[in-house]
Amino acid sequence: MKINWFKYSSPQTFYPLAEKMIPWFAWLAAILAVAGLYISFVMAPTDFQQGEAYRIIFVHVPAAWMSMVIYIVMAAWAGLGLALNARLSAMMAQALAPTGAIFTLLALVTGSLWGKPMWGAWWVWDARLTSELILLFLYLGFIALQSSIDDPRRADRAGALLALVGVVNVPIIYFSVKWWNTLHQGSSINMGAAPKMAATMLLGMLLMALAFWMYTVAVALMRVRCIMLERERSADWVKALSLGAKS
Amino acid sequence: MNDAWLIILKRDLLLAFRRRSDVATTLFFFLIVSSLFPLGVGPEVAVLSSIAPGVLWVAALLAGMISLNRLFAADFTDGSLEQMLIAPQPLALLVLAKILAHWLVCGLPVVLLAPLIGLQYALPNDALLVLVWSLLLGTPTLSLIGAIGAALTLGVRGSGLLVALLVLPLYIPVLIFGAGAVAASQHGMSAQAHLSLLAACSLLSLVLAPLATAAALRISVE
Amino acid sequence: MQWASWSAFFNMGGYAFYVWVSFGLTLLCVVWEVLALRKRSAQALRLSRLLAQE
Amino acid sequence: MLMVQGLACLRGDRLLFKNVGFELNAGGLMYVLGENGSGKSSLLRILCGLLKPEEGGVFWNGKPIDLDTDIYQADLTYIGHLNGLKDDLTALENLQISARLAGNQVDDAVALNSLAAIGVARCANLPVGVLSQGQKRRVALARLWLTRSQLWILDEPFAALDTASVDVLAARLGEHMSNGGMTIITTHQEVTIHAQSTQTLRLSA
Repeated sequence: MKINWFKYSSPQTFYPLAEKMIPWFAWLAAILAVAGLYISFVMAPTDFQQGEAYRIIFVHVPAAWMSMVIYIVMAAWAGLGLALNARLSAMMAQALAPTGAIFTLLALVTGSLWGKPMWGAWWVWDARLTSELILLFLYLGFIALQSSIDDPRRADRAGALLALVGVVNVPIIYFSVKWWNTLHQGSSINMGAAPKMAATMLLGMLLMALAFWMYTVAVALMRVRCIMLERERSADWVKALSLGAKS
Repeated sequence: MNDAWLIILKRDLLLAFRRRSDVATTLFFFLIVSSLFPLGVGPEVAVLSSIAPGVLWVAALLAGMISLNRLFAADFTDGSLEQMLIAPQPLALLVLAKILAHWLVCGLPVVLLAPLIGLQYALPNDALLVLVWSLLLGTPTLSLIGAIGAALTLGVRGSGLLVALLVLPLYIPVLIFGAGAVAASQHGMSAQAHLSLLAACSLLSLVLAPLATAAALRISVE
Repeated sequence: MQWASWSAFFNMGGYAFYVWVSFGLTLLCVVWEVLALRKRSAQALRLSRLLAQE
Repeated sequence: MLMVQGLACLRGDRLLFKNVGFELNAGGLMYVLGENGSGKSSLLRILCGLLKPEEGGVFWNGKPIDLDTDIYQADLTYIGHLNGLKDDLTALENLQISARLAGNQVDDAVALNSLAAIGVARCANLPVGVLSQGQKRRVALARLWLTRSQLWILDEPFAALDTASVDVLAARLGEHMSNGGMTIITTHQEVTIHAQSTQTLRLSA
């Protein structure tokens, strides 16, 4: 007898579990963020080439990293959900998507805020920014597909398939954009490589990235709880919960 | 056994033949979109020929995309899709036949018409030839990837726009390599690398897309 | 310590706008996302309470 | 032999049915009855493998249908409430294509015979789009005179048929069962069909 672990880790048991986990991740995120900000603003030296503007990379690079990591994690949850017919992992994938999209958007906006003083233009078709833009489109497609399908089970599976197709395509897209960029003689300043990576800088970025990661976990758990409430609206445990919450 | 593949191909071609006007729509769309640019940009030959590769490729991309809705929608509403799903044949193979029919009907005419439009953009002969080659190698990928999007959005509200959102980002590598090939030949360089990459994309999607589309159809028909 | 004074810190070597807007927007997104999720959860609970009371 | 165990079906967040189980042997006929919306069509789609059940399994000759799919599908003919006909093709073309898709090579004469059997021979060369609802249904049902599969799953086959056609179809179903076939149908009408064994499954919402 094969036990479908995910199927039996029902929303009813996961809901309170997630509630207990959220504060831990939130506090971890906060502590890491404080440490990361301290390093990025106090300890990291001024870059002689870019001046203080380079400090933007302490949000930009971690946001860009997270946008990619979240897409891969999302696709992994989605694939797991598709393979095992597991509702919980499909919900996790759905819960991660908006946060991933927000980080992608942040990477784009902070990238262009960095680009303005460095390149003199708000937007430059640099390989990194362009790939990030396409990643945003992929996130939006995933979210749009899931939200336009009414039957949650079909939405889960269709979204999962799309995420898997996307994850196969991401390296190809990234490669093609890089190739396109070198052919068209892109920007002379490359964002990631420009400041000589001092160890403190790297540490700052890592801490910020970890903070974002913990934040992502906390927020995804919050969102997965919302999704559970919405999907199981007529289930007894949700009704009991809602009556107990505030009456 | 594998002649089920041929049956679907023949059936879809026959259906397209009986609805010729539908086929013409795609072609006209391609024609109109690519004729709008000179009106918007101005008739200077230098400008036109420098934007030509991109414009023609984007137009081909959009023309391929608007015809995607028709790929499975009719089969879905009249029930023949169900029958395909429960036929004792590998679904991916039947799907491949449908995609091939779709490409023959919507993709190939665009490939054949493109050099004429290229003339309007003052493309030199070499570049025209590369344009045809690049479209010939690239448009099958568009149909193959598009089929996944069409299958996923089957019977979903607002599926026409949704398909664009899903499929266009995935078309980007084809656009880059395709338009790049034409641009390279315009600048007197070899388009070999671009064309090889296009062919590689086609092969990869030929293997993976029918499987993904078949899975998507099973999800959508449930 | 990198900074001579608080005003130098806020001035960010003349790049104050770009740096502070970047970090500010990030903070804004984080706060907004958390608040939006709280609201969504409360709304879902309210709706199922209405369903339960029927 | 078709064996069904503990099926449950969820649509949206509504449980249509659970614990549905039965066995159907050669020569057996089964009626699936129930109100509209009780999940009759969903049950038939699960039996065809078009829909995945929330719980439970369907076994054909002892093997789960999602493992030996090709073998099962070769033994299966399903006519749902959609006819699966192309409006732009003639009745004859439609019939031949669906037969060949199911793996039967069929020439014109045989196909015409089966159209004649259910009384739509005159429509053979007309595009299906111009036919009436009842005629379309009969063209779809004409497949039953061509197929050699053992298990037939029919969703409301008698709807939109005139009484003469109902009798013809009932006779054809009886013949199928006497040859050792099996049929699962949903119907609203009282129709007598002869079978070696008859069972009824009632779904209640």
